[in-house]
Amino acid sequence: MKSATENVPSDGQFTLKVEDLWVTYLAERGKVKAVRGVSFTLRPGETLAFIGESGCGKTTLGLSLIRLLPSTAEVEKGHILYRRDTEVMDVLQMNDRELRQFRWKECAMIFQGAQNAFNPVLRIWAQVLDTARSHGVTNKKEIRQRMEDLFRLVQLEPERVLRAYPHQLSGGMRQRVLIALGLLLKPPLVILDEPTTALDILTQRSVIDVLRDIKEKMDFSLILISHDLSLAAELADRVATMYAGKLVEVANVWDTYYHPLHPYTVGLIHAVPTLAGEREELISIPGSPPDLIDPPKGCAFHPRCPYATEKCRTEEPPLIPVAQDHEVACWHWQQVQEDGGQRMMVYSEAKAG
Amino acid sequence: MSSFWQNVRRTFRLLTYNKVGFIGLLGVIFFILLSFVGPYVVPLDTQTKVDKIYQPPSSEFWLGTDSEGRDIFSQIVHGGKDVLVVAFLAGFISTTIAVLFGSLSALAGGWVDNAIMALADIVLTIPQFPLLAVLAGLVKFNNVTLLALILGVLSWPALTRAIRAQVLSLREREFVEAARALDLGTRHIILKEILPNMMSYIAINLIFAMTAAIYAQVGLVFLGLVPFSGSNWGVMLSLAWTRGAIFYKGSLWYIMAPVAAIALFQLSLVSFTRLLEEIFNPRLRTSV
Amino acid sequence: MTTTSLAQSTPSRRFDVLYWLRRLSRNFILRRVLMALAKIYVVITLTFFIVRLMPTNPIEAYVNELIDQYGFTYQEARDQAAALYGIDLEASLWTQYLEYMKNLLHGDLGTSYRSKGTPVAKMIAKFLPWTLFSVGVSLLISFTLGMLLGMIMAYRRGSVLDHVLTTIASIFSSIPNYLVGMMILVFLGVQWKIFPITKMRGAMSPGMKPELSWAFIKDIFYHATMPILTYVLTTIGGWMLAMKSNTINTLGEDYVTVAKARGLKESRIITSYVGRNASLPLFTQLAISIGFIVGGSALIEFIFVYQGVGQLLLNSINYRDYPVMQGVFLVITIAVILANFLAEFVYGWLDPRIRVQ
Amino acid sequence: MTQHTNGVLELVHVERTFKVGRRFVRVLDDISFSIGKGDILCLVGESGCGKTTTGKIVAGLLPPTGGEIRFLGQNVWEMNKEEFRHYRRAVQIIHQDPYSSLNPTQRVSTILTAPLLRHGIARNHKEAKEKALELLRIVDLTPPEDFYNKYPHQLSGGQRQRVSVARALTVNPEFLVADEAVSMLDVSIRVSLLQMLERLRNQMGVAYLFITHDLAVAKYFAWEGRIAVMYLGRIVEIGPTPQIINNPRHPYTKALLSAIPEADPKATRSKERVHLRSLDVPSLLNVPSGCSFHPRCPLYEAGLCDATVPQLVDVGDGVQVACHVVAREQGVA
Repeated sequence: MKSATENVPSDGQFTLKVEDLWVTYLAERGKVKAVRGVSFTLRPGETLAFIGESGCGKTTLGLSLIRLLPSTAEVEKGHILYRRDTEVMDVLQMNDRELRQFRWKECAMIFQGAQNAFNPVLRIWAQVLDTARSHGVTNKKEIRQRMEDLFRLVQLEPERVLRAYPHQLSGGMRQRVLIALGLLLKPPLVILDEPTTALDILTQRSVIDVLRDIKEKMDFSLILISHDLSLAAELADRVATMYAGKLVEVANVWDTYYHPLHPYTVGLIHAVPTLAGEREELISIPGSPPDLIDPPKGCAFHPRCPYATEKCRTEEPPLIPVAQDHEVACWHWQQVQEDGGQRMMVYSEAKAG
Repeated sequence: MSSFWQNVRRTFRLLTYNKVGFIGLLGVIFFILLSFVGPYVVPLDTQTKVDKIYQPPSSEFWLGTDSEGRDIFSQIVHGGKDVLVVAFLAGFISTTIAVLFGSLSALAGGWVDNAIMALADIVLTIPQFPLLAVLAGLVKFNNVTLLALILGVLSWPALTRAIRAQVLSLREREFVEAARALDLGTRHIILKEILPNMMSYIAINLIFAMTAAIYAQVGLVFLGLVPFSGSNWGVMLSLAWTRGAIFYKGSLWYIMAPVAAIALFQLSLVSFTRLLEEIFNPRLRTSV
Repeated sequence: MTTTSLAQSTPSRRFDVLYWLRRLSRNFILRRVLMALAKIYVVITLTFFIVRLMPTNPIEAYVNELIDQYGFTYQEARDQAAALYGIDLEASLWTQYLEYMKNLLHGDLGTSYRSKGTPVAKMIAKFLPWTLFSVGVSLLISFTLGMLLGMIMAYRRGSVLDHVLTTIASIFSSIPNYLVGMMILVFLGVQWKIFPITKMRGAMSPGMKPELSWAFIKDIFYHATMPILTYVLTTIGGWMLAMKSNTINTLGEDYVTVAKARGLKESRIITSYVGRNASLPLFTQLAISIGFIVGGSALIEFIFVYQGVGQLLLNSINYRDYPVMQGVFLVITIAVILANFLAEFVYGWLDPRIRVQ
Repeated sequence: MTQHTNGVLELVHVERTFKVGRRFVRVLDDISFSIGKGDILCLVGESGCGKTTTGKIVAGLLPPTGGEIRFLGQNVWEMNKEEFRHYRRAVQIIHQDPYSSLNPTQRVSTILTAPLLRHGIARNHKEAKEKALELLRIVDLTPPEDFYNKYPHQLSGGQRQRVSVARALTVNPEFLVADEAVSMLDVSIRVSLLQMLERLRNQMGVAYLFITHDLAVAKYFAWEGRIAVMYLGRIVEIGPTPQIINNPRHPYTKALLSAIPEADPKATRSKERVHLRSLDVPSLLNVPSGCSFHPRCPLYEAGLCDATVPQLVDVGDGVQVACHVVAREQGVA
């Protein structure tokens, strides 16, 4: 918890500060501990990406930020502090009215699978109006003007799109409509959950370019949640790597990709093939992610880690700052730094062979 | 030996996994025993006893007596067999037709598909109960099989359409494609790949077809459109109705006994369907 | 992609409308109407032969009745019957069929054998409104109420209310409706005397004039109370359970989550996002259930002595009154087909995805 | 690099149309390629380009509506029963979705022993079991006894894909059609599956038709083989993988490669983009005239590209490209 606060710039500015967040799901076999004590700070105007594989808790984390968890989930403890100007509020303490106003006006969350993000029986315009009216904006002309501007920004024809039903738009178009709609109320915070999954390459590219473009033109903080490491590489200022419900490494984008210090991040980065140049050797991380109903003692990654020692099996490593803009939760990060993650690669080959 | 008991315990746990379904199963077993074993234990009371008309339940007459002083319980015991047999036969016939026609329609395609679907469409358009009411005239005295046949032959179209849709979607599934690539043969694909994935659906629909058959046959018998006589829940209903259930307070047990028997059997069947899902789904089967 | 200016797009859109109209008439509506007509024709033909295949013809039926009820000798009964009917049942089936079809094309449903000379159309006109009235009102009540309760159950799923309603719904939807009718009659009418059943018989009180007055409306609702109660009780469970599961599915849809994330008012989400989408599939089921209930109305109308088409059908079957039987079949078939059309229309109107395809 | 002189499996001018409503949609047009023993051919392209249909035609699950598919020089759809059976068993398919590619009602044991017993590869159940356990070991599901009696739902996505591969291996195939076989798996699992497939090629000489939308995966897996880039039912460029990836010629290939984001912040942010003239993908119901890429192509020349369909021509380095402009510049038009 302390460490997260230390990373905030000296003036103490932040848009969002999450402290020791725990979220569980009720499953038939028991409680799934999906998010286990996550703390981080989102600075004004920055893009923070959460990466990790399926089941690591990143989507749960995203949903809990705007309290949209399914009814089977529960926030066990923690704080989600949101700051606007001088006012700081805890999202988890908001009443229904405050929460409704917080959603979209303060924090717009753009979901994965925008294929299905719109009510199929209402025209886009009706859904735009719904959104605006719910937040007290009733001037139709003004809404229309703003929406048309936003649509042009995301390279859509305003006339046609506003009149259309969702099914008349392609997947890429719908994704861009949702992004534009997300910016309608000029929220200071935007969360993108897998914004390009299921889109074709060229469409995906146009969405990425649109995101980068609006990020430059408008002033908001962005949280990006994705399993796709290349998307984070494109857009993020800082990257938070999640494993088994915890943040294992939080670093600026360059450190994450070129000098990762957590063995898991090392494995993840080296599992993705790149396009340029010769064929490189890739590694796969042996074993599989732990069962979050009964996560392993100590560091959750230790059963798959070549650096693991007795300490890793018993004591949980805290997320500690190790350099400017670089935090890592590993007892042996110095070893990783020394050998550049070599042991991880050798280990993976040995296991695969 | 121990593995035998293990299996027994596992089966029991599986059956009791869904409480409502298990109660339904017990109900179904109860009615089967009552109707098929009961008659050997409880003799049918046919003796008119003028002094014992419309008696309330007692230790002698568990469910009271009817308008001629006869034991209602013995009539219930003897009156279930035909109802159950017709229900099962009709359900079986319509489900079989539906599975055959539905799969054929989906797998053959072309004109066969068109013909079957057109036929189903027409049968669905004819008002069901009125048509049954007319066709019931063909049923000779107490002819259970013919009644079941008529009921079964008229109630396949809805399920046929559903089965066809299921087969069409299953046929496109990747594991079926893999089976084709492995050259496992049409027989294997139908019997081992497609059918097992529809079993719970088919079983559940068999039960629902049975309840529909009960609805129709009892209704027809009650209206006097099928010349059934003797002990049969439907006949009991009809007799109780015409002999004063709507006038005389004392006839409550006479009319309510068959009503309750039919209603409870229907309820048991419907509840039982909840268990079928679990029995046929390996996901649930392995988790208990 | 070129952008068309507004001036250009207007005429082309008008052309589009014409084009679509033409396509629609050529493909959709006309084809549906032709299909419907074909179905009606097949049903007429089938029933024509089926009713005539029934054992005992109208005369025998009457003869049997005279002997049974009035103690006539066979010869007396036979003479009486022949005099009353005066019809030629000896003509070949084929000739009868052609004759019937010819009359039907002129809109003539024939005349009843039994109530000699009474046009079938007139009899149906007398009985049908009551069935449509009782079934229509019941469906309206059970459909709207069922949807409402279903949504409440979905929103409160897992609660005591949900369990209680689910149990009641499952019980009432699995018991045959005529048994429920009997129970209502026996308990509410005979045992507890809440309903004065002899007064409530029939479709309206004797001497009541059909007119648009409060007294008349009150009277017909009074007489239809028990049938309506029965229909509602036995159908509402189905709607509740269907709506509950649809609502639960819809609540899991992305667009509902997104609507919440957009900060929409809960009331708006419940009505326009959840309710509207969850109820869509129910409209197709509505058509099916209309057919089922009208077809099965005979039992309920028999129990409550309610003069609807079901009663008419039963009587005609007993008398082997062929023209009336066929008339009833025809009317019910048309009702079912019309209901299907209506459901499709409503569905298309509610769901833009269907509209375009 | 493997040289493929005479392909064991050949597609010759294959065309495939489907009936949609009353119209015919041409999903594949003039597809020709050949795959030899131990070859890897990677089909890449966006959704709707026809790569899955090509895979099904290669696996004999779908007959072409034009052209021929030949196995050992013989037209597959004119074979006699015995020959067809041989071909059918020689080409197996691995699907994308690990959740629908295994029958949920069958245990792994049934899934693996059914083909073994049916084709007499194992004479009895005991032998079939032994063989099945061996196959599980080959696909790295060890110890095999742990997996033999499991139902698919008790396995993870990666394990299911391995069972799919083991099932395909039951009939000792010479070719595997892998249709997006790794795209639904998590990255850390993906590589080990690819490595396993590669090992099968090295040890058993299995050839691959590897279908993917992910060019980086294609590069990794097919480095020693070839890549064919498809667009709207046609092959627009085909050649050795290093050539296609590092020296693309066709404007569509270039556009694709420049558009793909990479897990390398510096590289991906400084990449030069090819700007297309339109973002809209034409519908297969309405394929543009001439070169179907012309409405989006940055090299578009009126009167040339929209007039005639470009044919694949050799442009050196073993690469063939279907583009008028590129062909002219290479002086091979």
